[in-house]
Amino acid sequence: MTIALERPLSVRLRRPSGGGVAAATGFLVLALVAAVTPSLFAGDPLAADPLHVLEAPSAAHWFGTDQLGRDVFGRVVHGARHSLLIGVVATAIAVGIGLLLGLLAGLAHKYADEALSRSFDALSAFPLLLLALLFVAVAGPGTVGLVIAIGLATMPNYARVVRTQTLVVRQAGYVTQAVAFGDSRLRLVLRHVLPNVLGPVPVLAIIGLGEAILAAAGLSFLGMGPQPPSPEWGAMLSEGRGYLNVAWWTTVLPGVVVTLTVISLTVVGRRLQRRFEGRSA
Amino acid sequence: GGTDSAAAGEPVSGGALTWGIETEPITLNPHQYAQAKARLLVWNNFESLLTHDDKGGYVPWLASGYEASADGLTYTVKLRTGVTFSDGTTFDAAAVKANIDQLLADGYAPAVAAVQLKNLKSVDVVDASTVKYNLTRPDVLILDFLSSPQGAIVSPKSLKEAKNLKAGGTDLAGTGPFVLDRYTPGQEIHYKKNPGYRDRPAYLDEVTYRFLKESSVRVGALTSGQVQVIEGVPATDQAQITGNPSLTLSKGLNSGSAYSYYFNVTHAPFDDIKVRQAFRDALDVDTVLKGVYRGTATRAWSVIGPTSPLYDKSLEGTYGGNAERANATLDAAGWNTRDADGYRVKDGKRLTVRLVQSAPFVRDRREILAQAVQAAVKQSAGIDLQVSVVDQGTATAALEKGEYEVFDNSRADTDAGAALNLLLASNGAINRLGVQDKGIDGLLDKGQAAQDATSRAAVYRDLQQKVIADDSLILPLYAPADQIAASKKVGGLQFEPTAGVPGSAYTVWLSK
Amino acid sequence: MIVLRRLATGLVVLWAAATAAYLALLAAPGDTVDSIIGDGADTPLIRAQIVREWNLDRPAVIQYVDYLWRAAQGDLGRSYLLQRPVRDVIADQIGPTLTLAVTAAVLGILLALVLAVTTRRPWARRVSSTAELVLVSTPSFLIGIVLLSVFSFRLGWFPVSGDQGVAALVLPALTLALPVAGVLTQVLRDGIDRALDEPFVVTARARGLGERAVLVRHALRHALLPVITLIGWLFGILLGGAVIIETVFGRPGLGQVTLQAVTSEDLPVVLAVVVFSAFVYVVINTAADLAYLVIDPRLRRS
Amino acid sequence: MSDLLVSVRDLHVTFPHRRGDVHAVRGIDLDIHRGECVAIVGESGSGKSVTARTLVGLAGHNARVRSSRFEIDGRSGPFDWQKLRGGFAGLVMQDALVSLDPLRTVGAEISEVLKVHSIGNRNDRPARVRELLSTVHVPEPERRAAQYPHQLSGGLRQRALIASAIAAAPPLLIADEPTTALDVTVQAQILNLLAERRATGDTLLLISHDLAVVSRLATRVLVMKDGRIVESGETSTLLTAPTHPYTAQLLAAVPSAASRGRRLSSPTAPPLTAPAAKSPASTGAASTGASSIDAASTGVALTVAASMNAASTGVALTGATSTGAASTGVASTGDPLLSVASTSPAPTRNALTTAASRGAGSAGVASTGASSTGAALTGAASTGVAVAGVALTGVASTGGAAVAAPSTGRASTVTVADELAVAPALFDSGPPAVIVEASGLHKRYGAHTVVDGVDLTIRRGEIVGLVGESGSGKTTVAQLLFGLTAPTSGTVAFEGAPWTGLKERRRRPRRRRLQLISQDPLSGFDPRWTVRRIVEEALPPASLTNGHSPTFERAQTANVRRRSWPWLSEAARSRRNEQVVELLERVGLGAEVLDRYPRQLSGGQRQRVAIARALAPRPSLIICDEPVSALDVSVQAQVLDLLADIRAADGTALLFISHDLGVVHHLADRVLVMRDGAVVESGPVDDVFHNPQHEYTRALIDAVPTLEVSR
Ligand SMILES: Nc1ncnc2c1ncn2[C@@H]1O[C@H](COP(=O)(O)OP(=O)(O)OP(=O)(O)O)[C@@H](O)[C@H]1O
Ligand SMILES: Nc1ncnc2c1ncn2[C@@H]1O[C@H](COP(=O)(O)OP(=O)(O)OP(=O)(O)O)[C@@H](O)[C@H]1O
Ligand SMILES: [Mg+2]
Ligand SMILES: [Mg+2]
Repeated sequence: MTIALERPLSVRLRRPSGGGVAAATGFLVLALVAAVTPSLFAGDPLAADPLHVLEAPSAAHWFGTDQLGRDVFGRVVHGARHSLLIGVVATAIAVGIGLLLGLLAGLAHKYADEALSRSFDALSAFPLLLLALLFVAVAGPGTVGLVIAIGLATMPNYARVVRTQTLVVRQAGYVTQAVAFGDSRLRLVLRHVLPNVLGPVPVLAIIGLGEAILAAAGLSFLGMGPQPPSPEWGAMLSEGRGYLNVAWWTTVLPGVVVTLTVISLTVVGRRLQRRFEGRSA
Repeated sequence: GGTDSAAAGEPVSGGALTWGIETEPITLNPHQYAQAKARLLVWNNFESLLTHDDKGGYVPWLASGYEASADGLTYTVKLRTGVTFSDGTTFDAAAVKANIDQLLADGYAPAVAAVQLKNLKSVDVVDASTVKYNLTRPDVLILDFLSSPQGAIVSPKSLKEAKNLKAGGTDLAGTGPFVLDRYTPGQEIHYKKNPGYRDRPAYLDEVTYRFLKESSVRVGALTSGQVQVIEGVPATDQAQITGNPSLTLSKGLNSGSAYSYYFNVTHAPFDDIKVRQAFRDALDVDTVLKGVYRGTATRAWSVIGPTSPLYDKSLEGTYGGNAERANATLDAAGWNTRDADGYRVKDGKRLTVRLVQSAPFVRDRREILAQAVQAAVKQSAGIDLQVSVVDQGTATAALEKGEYEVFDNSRADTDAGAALNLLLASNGAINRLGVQDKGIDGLLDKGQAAQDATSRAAVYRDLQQKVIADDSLILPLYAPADQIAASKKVGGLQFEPTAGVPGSAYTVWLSK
Repeated sequence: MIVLRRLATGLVVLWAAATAAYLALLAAPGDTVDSIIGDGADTPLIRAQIVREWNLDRPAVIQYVDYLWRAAQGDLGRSYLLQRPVRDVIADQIGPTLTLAVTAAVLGILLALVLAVTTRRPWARRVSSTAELVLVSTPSFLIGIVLLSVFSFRLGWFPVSGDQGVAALVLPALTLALPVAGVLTQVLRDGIDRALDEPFVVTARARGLGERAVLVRHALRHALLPVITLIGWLFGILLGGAVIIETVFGRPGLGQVTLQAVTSEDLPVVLAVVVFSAFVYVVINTAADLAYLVIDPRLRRS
Repeated sequence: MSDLLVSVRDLHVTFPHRRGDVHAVRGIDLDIHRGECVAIVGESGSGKSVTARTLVGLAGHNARVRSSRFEIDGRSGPFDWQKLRGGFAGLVMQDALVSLDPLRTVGAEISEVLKVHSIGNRNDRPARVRELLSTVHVPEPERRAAQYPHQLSGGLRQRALIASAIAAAPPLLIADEPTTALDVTVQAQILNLLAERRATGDTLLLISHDLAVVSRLATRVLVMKDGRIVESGETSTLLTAPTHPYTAQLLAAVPSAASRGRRLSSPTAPPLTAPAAKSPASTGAASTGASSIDAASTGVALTVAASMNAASTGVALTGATSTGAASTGVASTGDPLLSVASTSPAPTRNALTTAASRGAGSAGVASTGASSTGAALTGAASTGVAVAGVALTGVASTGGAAVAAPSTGRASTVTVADELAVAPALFDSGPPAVIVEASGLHKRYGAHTVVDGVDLTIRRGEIVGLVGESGSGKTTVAQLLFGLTAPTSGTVAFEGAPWTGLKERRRRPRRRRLQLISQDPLSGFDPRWTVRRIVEEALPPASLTNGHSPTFERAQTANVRRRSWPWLSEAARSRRNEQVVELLERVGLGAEVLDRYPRQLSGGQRQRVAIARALAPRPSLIICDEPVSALDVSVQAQVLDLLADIRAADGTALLFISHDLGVVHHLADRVLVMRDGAVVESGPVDDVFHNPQHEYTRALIDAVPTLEVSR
C-alpha cells in the first residue's frame, strides 16, 4: 500500500503518445525476458563480495553494489521474476475471484446481490495494508501471505466492475433478443453475458498488475514480503533505505525500475483500454 | 568509558538537550524493563541500590554499603538516608521491601520472579535504613539484580496508585536526578531536572529523547542539527559522523554475552561435532564482519564479551576460519557429495541449517550479517544456511518446536554469568542449544556461588573452554557495541560502566 | 431512512471486520503466550502466570463473545505488549495520524483542483499528466525517501522527523498528498473533459459565459462526482499510506502502533485498529453519500 | 443597426481528424434579416447544427472556420463572443433534456445570463427570472425556478431553455431542433411559443429535419446536404415547387396520411399495396408477385425486374426499378428497391380493402382538400413529385406491366423471385388467422398502473399501429405481448395457444415465431458479433434448411436449438451463408456488410440488419417498438418502405409502436391510441385519424405539425 496502489481502476486517461506506448512495450518485453531468463542479463544475484560493499555505480556494476557487495543491477534483473510473479499471481487471484463473485452478484437475486456487494464493502473497509498485515500475522511474512493479501484486497475492484458490467449487459437489448430466440438462461450467460463482461477485464488486469506490483513493493518495504536474500524489488528498496545517506543507488535505482515498470504497464494498459472502448463505443 | 568531551569544555549547568534514540521503550516501569536500549532512560529517574564500577565490581548507589554472609545466603544492605522520591515520599527499608513484594506479586513481573529472584527466600526490614536479603542457596547474581533496572526502587505510593502500573509513566516516581514529566508515545519522552536531588543536581535543565527508529533519520537529524545526540550509529553511517568536524563519535562495547550463533545439538546435522567445527571453519568471521560492519565491529572469540572480567582471552585465534579444513571435516563426516546447487548432501539430504530471526528484535544489521554468513558458508563449504526473519509468534513457535539449527543471540546482562545461566544451563530459559550437560550445569552453579572474583573467573574460564573450544557449541561473532554520536557542544556523554550501553543524562552538559 | 440503513450496514461491516480479524488472528501460528513472552525469559511458571493474567485458558468462543461484549461498551481491552488500555494507546496515536491524513487529503485535493483547472492547455496538460503518471506509479516510500534526503538531510529546510509542529508535517503530508493529487487530477480532468462535452456546457457558453466560469460553475461540479466515488479509496490510501509514511519519517501515529502490534501479535491492539478502520470507513462512506446528495440534486428524493 | 443581422459568405467549417478531416460545412451563404424566420433543413449530419453554432462562435474548440465574409449585426470580426452570445443571439439547443445543467436550478441557469450580461442587480434578478418563465408559459414560475431540470418535464425544460436564451433580449434566437425529443402535443406547444416569439419581433433561425415544423414558421428555407445548401427560397415556393431533387426527395419522404400506399424513399416508384390473395382463377405457382431487386448492392451492376404475370386474371403486376434512386446515390448505400406491387380485385381481405381504398383515398383528399393532413400533399402531388407516382399507379392499375426477364441475374436472385412468387399463396388459407389475442391486460409496478385493461388482436398480415404519448405504456404492452414481463392480470394468446402464464421453458419452442425490433438496434446486437453471425444465428436450425431452398412453409420446429453447426458440411455451410446474403439483400444490404460489426454500420443499416434478423426465423409477428424514431426522414422512409414490403411479401403481421402519428397513418392498417395505460380509441387507421372519436385522439392529431405553406 503504497499510496498509489489502490489507484482506482476506473480512472481513464488521455491517449498516451505513440512513442510512449512503444517505449513502454519495449520496456515490458525486456522485463518479461528478464523475468524468464535473468541469467541473460546478469549473474548470481546472491553472490556477495564483502570487499566491494556499497560501491557507486560503475562499468562493472551498473547500479553499484549493495551492503553485501552484491551487484544491484543483477539483483534488479533477478528481482523481475519475483516482483512480476507476485504481481501476476496476486492479480490472477483478484481477477479470478472478482470475476466469479462479480458475475454472481450481477446475475443473482436482489438479496444475494446485496449480500455480496456488502461483503465487497466489508473487504474494502480494510485498507490493503491492514489486510496484508493481518495476513502476515496469520501466514508470517513471505510471498504467500503477500500474494493472497494483495489478491484479496484488490479483488473488490474487479468484482465491482464485473458486477456493474454484468448488470449493464443483462439489460442490454441483445440479451432480450436472445430471449426472443429462445435461448436458455445458461446459454444467455455463456454466450452473451460472460463474453461481454469479460471484455474489459484483461485490460483492467494489466493496469491492475501495475498496482499489485506497487502494493507488493510497499509491503515488502515494511518487511512483509519475500525474505532476504530474495532479490525482490520492494525488499531491495527496503534494505537499501538504511544506506540512503551513503549509497543512494541501492534504493533509488531499483525504485526507478519499479516506477518504470508500473508506468509501462499503465501506459500499455490504457492504450489497450482506449482500443477497447473505441471498439465498443 | 567516557567520550571525548574536550571540545565541550568544563561542565556547565542549564540548557535543554534533545537526544535521538533508536528504541521506544515498551514500558517505562523499570521493574518491567526488558530492552537494553531502554536502559539509558531508566536511570534518569530511577536508581537501584548498587551500581557497577569500571571493572565489573559493585559499588553502592542508593545503598551506602552491603555485605554478604560467609555462607553466601544472606546479604545485608545499608541504605542511604535523606533520600526522597520525586513524589515527596521517603526512601527507606520499607520502600525497598515494598518493591520486592510487588515484584513477587502474581502476574506483575513473572520473568523477574522466576529468574532473578528465584533463589530469594525473604526480605527482612532490619531497621529504617537496613534491609536483609535471605537466599535459599548461594547466589552472587543477587548483586546483579540489585544493580539492575528491575531492582530499581519505585515509590511504594506510586506503585499503589499508578493508573497503568505495568506501563509506567509520569505517575511512577523514582529517586533519580531527573523527573519524567511528559511522554508522547511514538514521539518523544521528556525529563526535567529533579531540583531536590540529594547530590549534585543534573547539569541539564531538561532533556528530550526523540524516538527515531530509522538510522538514516537519526543521522540526518544529527547532521542537520535537530538533535544534539544520537545513539545507534550503523557502521555504514559512521564515516559521515567522523568526517564532520562538528560531531564526535564514541563507542562502548556491551557487557553480557557476545553476539553468537548457538548450534542446536538436539538433532542432525549439529548433533555431530564435526559439522559444528566445519561450520566455524567455513566462516571467515573477520572478513564477513569487515564487509558488514565496515571494520567497526569487534570480533568476539568467546560467548562472554571481551569487556567482562570473566572473559577468557586465551580463546582468541584458536579456531575457525579455515575453509580447507572445513571441507575436509565435512567430507570425513559423510557430507561428501554435492547437489546441483553446489550444496553438500548426505544420504540424499542437503546440508541445510536454519536460522530463524524474530523481526521485532533484529537490530544492528544482524539480518545482513546473517546473509553474509549465508553467502560465505555456501561459497566456502557448500553449507545451506537458510535465514528467515519472522514475526515474534512464529519465531517463538519455531524455537519451541525445535525447527531451527542455529539460534542467534546476545544478552546485555551486566553480569555475563547471568546470561550464561539462561543460555547454557540444562533448564535455562533460553537454552536453545538443547545441551543437557552435567558438567556445564556444575560449572554454572559453581560460578553463581563463588563469591571471590578470581575464583569465579577461573570457573568461567573452564566453562568457556568447554563450550567454545572443546565442544564447539557456539560460534561467537562479535561483541555488541553501542555508539554515541554528538555535537561537539555536548559534554559528559558516557557509557555505563560494565554494561557498556549509553549512560543516563546525569553527567551530560551542554556548553553555551 | 437512508441514514438508518447506512447505520445498519455500517454496524454489520464493523462486526464483520472485527470478527474476520479475530478469526484471522486466532488462526495465526504460535499462541498468545508466545506473543506476550516475546524474547523474554520463558519458563513454564512464567507461562502459567501469563495464562492466568490474561484469561487465556477460557475457550476461544467465550473470549470472542467477551471481546465483542466489552467492545460494544467501548472497552477494547489491554495491550499485551504495551500493558496499557488499548483505548489509551489508540487515543494517544490517533492525533498525529489524523493530522497527517487530513492535511494530506486537503493538500492532495487542493493540488488536484488547481492542476485540473489550470492545466487545460495542451502542453501544460501533457507536462502535468506525465508528472501525474510518474507520481502514481512510484512507490510512495520512494517519494518520501527522496524528499527526505533532499529537503531535510541535504538542504535542511524541514525537520527530519517527528511531530514537531507544522514544519515537520510538510514533507510527510506532501509525500502522502502527491500520489493522491496524481490520481485525483486525472479523475478531475477526465470529469471536466466529459462535462465540457455535454450539451449544457454549450448552452452555458451560448449565454456568454467565460471559460473560467464554465469550468468552475458548471464543469467542476460534475467532475467532483467521480471524485466522491473515490473517497473510499482515498481513505484506504491515507490510512494505509500513513503506516509507510510514519515509518519513513519516523512520525508517531496509528501506523506505527499497527505495525508494532501486528509484528508482535498484540491481538487487542490489532483488533482495535481493525475496528477503528472499519468505523472510519463507514463514517467516510456515509459522508460520501451525503456529499452526493448535496452535489447532485438528482439523487435527492423529492 | 443594420437590417441584416447575419451575413455570411462562403462559410467553411472543418474538423481536423486523424483519418481525414471532417468538412462539415462546405461554403454556404447565409443572410438573416431582422424580423424574418430562416429555417435550415436537411438530413442528419448535413451540417445544420455546426452552421448554427458557428454563428455564435461555438463551432467547437477544434473547428477551423473560414469564410469570405462573416458579418454579425453589421460588423465583421474579431468579435467579443462572450458579449454576443446571449446578448446578440440566444441559442436553444438540439437536446432540451440535457441542455440544462442538471446540478443547478433552472432559476440559476436563467439568472446566470442576466448576471453575465449585467442585467439588473442581484436583488431583482429573481423577479426577472420569474417574469421570463411566465413569458414562455411556465406555470408556477416561482416554484419552477427553484427546481432542478430533472424535476421538470421535457416541455418545461425546453421552455426554461428558451427563457434563458431570450433572457438578455437578443435580437436573434437560434433554435436547433427545438422539438426533436418531445412528444407531439408538447412539440405543438413549443412551436406555438416560437411563433409567439416571432410575432413579438424576434428574428429566428430555426433548424430542423422536419419539414412540417419548418413549414409552419419559416419565411425562408435553406436545404442543406453534405455541408452545402442545395436549394433555398421562400417557404411556400420551396415546398410546393422544389427544384432540387434532394428537396423533392425530402418532401416525399415525410410519412403521413397522404403518403399511404406510396413509396416514401423513391417518389417515382409505384404505390405499395397489401399482399394480394391468390386469385382462384390463377393457375399454379406462376401467380402474382413482382420483385425488383437492386443488384447493385450485390456488386452486380444490374437492375433486375422480375415479374410473373398471370394475365388471365387481369391483374396487373408492376416491377419497376427506380433509376432515379440509383442516380441519387441511394443504390450505392445499399438501399432497398425491393418491392412487390400487385393489386388484386379480391375485396374480402381486410388489408386489401385498405389498400384498394388507398389510391382513391388520397385522390379523394386531393380533390376535396378536406383533410388538413392531406392538404399539403395535394399541392405537392399536383405540382410535382407525386405526379410520377400517381402516374405509375395509374399504369399499374390499368393493367400495364413492365416486365423484364431475369436473364442475367444470379441464381439466388432468381430464387428470391421464386419465393416471392410463392408467397402470396400462403395468405390464402381461409379467413384471416388471429396471431395475437390479448385481453384485459393489466400491469402494475408498485402502486403505479402502467397498463390498464388493454385488449388487442393482431391478425395475419396485418399492421397494427400503437400510438400514444411518452409514458402511456406502449413499450410495456409490447413487453407483455413479447412475454418479457408477466401481466398483473389478463392473458395473451399467441397463434391460438396460451402464451402468458407459461413457463419460459414451454414458451421457448415458439419464441422464434415472435420477433422484436427496437428503437435502438445497436443495443440489440451483441457488440462482439459480426452481421453475418447475427443473422446466421437467427436462421432456423440447419437440419430444417439443408434442402434445396427455403420455402415459405413455416418452420415450426425451432425447438431444435443449435447454432454453431460445427458438423455442417461445407455445402450446407455455404448454403447458410447464401441464406444470410439473401436476407440481407431483401433488406437492401449487400454482402459487404457481412463481416462488419454493428457499430460499424449507419443507423439505417443497423435497423435493416435488425429487420433481417427478425425476418430470419420467419416469424408470424414482428413487434416494432419505435423502429424509426432515431432515424432521419430519408432513412426512415427507406425503413418504412421496407417494412411495408415485408408485410406485403411475407404476410408477416406487425405491431408498430410509434409516437409519430404520421408514420402510423402512413403504414398501419389499424391503430390503437393509448393514454395512461388504457386504449382510448381503436379502429381502421383512416377512420381513427380522419374521424377521431375521443378527445385525446383529436388533441393528438391536432398537435401534429403538418406540411403547410404559411403565408
Ligand atoms: N466537434 C466536432 N468534431 C468533429 N466533427 C464534428 C464536430 N461537430 C460536428 N461534426 C461533424 O460535422 C458534421 C455535421 O454535424 P452537425 O451536427 O452540424 O449535423 P446536423 O445537420 O445538425 O445533424 P443532426 O440532424 O443529426 O443534428 C457531422 O458529420 C458531424 O459528425
Ligand atoms: N420496470 C418498471 N418499473 C416501474 N415502472 C415502469 C417500469 N417500466 C415502465 N414503467 C413505467 O410505466 C410507464 C409506461 O412506460 P412505457 O415504457 O410502457 O411507456 P411508453 O409509452 O413506451 O413511453 P415512451 O414513448 O417514452 O417509450 C412509465 O411511466 C414508466 O415509468
Ligand atoms: Mg444537429
Ligand atoms: Mg417506449
